[in-house]
Amino acid sequence: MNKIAALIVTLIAGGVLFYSTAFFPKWGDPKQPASIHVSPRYIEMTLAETQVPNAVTSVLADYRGYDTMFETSVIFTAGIAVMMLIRRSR
Amino acid sequence: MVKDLEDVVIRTVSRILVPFIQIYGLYVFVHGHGSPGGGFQGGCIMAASFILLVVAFNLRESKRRLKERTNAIFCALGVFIYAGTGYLSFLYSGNFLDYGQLSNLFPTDPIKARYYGMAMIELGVQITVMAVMVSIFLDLITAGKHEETLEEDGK
Amino acid sequence: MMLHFPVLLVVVPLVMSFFIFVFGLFQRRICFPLTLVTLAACLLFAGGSFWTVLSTGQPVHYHLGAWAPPWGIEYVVDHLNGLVLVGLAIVALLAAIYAKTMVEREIPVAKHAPFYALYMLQATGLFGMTVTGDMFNLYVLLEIASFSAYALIGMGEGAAPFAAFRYMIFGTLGACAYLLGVGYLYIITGSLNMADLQQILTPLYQSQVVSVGFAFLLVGTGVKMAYFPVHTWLPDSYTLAPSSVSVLLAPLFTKVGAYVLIRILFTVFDPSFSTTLLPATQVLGWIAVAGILFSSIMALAQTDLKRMLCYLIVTEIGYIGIGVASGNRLGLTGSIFHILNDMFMMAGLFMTAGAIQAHFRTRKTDEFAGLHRKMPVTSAVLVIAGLSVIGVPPTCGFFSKWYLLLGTIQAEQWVFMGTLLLGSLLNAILFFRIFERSYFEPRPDPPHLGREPGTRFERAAMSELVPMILTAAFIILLGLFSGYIVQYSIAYAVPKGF
Amino acid sequence: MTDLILSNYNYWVYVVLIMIGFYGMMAKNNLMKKLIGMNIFQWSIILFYISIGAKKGGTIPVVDPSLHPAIRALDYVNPLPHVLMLTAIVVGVATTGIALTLLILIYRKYGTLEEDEILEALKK
Repeated sequence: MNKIAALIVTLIAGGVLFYSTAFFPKWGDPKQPASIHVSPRYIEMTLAETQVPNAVTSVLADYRGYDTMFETSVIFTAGIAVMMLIRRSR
Repeated sequence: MVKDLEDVVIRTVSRILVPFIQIYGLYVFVHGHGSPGGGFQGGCIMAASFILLVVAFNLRESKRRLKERTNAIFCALGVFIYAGTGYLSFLYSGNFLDYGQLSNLFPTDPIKARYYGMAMIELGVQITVMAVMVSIFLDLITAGKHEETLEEDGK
Repeated sequence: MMLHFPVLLVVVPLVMSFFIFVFGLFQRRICFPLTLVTLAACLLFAGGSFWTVLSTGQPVHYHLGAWAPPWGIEYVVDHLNGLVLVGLAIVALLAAIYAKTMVEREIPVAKHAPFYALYMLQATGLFGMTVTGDMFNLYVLLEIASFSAYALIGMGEGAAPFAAFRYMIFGTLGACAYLLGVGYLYIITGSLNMADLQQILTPLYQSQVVSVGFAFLLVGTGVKMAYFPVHTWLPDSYTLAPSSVSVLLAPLFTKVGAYVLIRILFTVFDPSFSTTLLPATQVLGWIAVAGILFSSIMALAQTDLKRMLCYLIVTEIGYIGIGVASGNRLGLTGSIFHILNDMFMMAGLFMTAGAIQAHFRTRKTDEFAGLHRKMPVTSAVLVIAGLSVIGVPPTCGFFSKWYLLLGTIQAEQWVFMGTLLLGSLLNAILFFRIFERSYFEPRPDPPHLGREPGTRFERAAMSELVPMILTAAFIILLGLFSGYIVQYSIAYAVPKGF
Repeated sequence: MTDLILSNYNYWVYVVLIMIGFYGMMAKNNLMKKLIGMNIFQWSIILFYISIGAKKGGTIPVVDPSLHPAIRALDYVNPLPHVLMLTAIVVGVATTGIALTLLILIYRKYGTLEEDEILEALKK
């Protein structure tokens, strides 16, 4: 019963997702919106603005460094969560 | 829980490998600016070296190299380095995480300061990732009972 | 310094969380004062940012790392989230004061330091979700808030780990749906900034990719705010959580989710898209109708006070949904005001539930006889918060429901109006049953089971009573000053399309 | 039509993975299998994002300093999805860690990870 309901939901969600892929920009298209709006600056200006040749590092640590701080906090949260939940209190 | 393997080949090879793994972790971190790599990847590799110690030897060996309390402090230290770097730019009334302001603190120009600022925060990421990975792994394999497992190993 | 208040609001609790963690390893007593000081500072930062917005009438923008918005991350405080932020900060502070004795009672001493650290991270996540102007940043902060919530709930009694695991499955599903929605918007626009997205999306509203992404965003936030058909994680996890945790989580997390929903419906997308082009608000409204009826009846069927309150949260979220669905200025005013009011009402109710459990040694509503004589202040707060949930003037619940009602009348949605009234009626039955038990039922003699005979009744500590009284005071004050709040803040918070 | 399939088959793979993960998450009775389903679900979204970043003829986004003024964005893949997914990977790791901890706690208490058996034990 539960499995049939799950299967139906899965198929509906999958159908919607398949349907929407038809309207995506072509895969690997250099002119797709995701590649021309924000990201060119990261590639073209990374040396001039940060002196770091690796664009992934400069975006990770500088342009969107604030996200990365919370990424570190996420893993810190997980660390103390595991510590608190599982350690026997003495 | 964690069985002693008592195998000479495994023990010797891992003992030799551990420093190399750690140096490789540092290499990945340091070269994050110019090639694929960075704090997270480096931290994972560093953590792998301690995990190898637990697998090849026992819990005691790993704890001897990295104390539990030290590890807990390392968990927090990394986030502190990251956020602390962000706070530094407040000193010169810059926005949070504006590494360009670090040029007031160190003798560099604002653009090079961004380069060093990134190195600092990547170090923070590396420390936290390494410490937390080790901590989660040890907590999971011993199911939280570090002391009892240590005593079992001692027998 | 005033300039930096929006970011300090998030990074100060973050930094303090690991100070608490490290210092707590050596000296446990320092954890609680640090928590309190930090949350008091957060109240200052939230109030300061909101004051700037109110006095200048302009939103405050803060560029992190000094990068301009579409490239960097931006924090925005405007009339809408400024109000939510102040509410969050006040309730979080009151919940922290309340937590002091509760934590000593419920959490083993060795775990106090990680507990308070997670408490701070929870606050970080909630503040951050409210203040951010970037879609992906919101996802990361959502995950911080969720992780600390899973862990804090897992500390509870009985089957709490199981409830936390189920919450985690649902929560991850919601977060992933949200992430997928952000991805759909990103593939078609190439941007992650909310204000930027609104600009780029306007000519793209006919695209199917946008519609699917929108649907996924709604599903994601729906799970996180416990909207009706996906609320199933909520009752178990919030009932079994420790009282100190449910006081923080129950009032705040779902309300922040509701705020995010309004943000997505009316800021990221244009109001015309959400209300007419794709009748999303209508669908939300009809689901809310089903949700209100279902959860009100489920609440009536519960004998456990805390579980009953959990179903009430689902009902209240339904009211917010109805305000959104009426799709006009009055309804949305009601929704936004209800977000604020509901924080205080739920905080008050969960505080009393925790105190009753701790001192009266029962959560079963049919064992409440003689409650008002043993715990006069607690039961008074229960009455005030209960009346507010029902919607009796002069409590704040009346005013937000009044706006919601006017909104449905203006939209000529009679079913929504009927549901609002019926829901209030069901809530009234619910609460008057409890009031009757605790005030008018004669006290059984000898004292009922569940309390060991001969043990002395332990009075509620000041640290529990003070936040309760303050919450009750806020419930009434918000009602008395509702005119000012609507006139000076919410009137500007309602998006321009209305 | 064939053009459509050939151009976007990459996204189809992620849809299939999402369906597998979602079904496992919802329908499986064993909590560990639910967790595995959850991981597949998260990882498929990561694949989706990485596919967004791809550019035909692009190389890894590490620019050559000697080319400095003449760097063209067309020659390098989009770095932003990679960055976002690095965060998502960390989130996935953290989720798995906490979930495994909760599973250990559940197993310690009930001696089983089958959901129906736990619900049965709870009813008593």
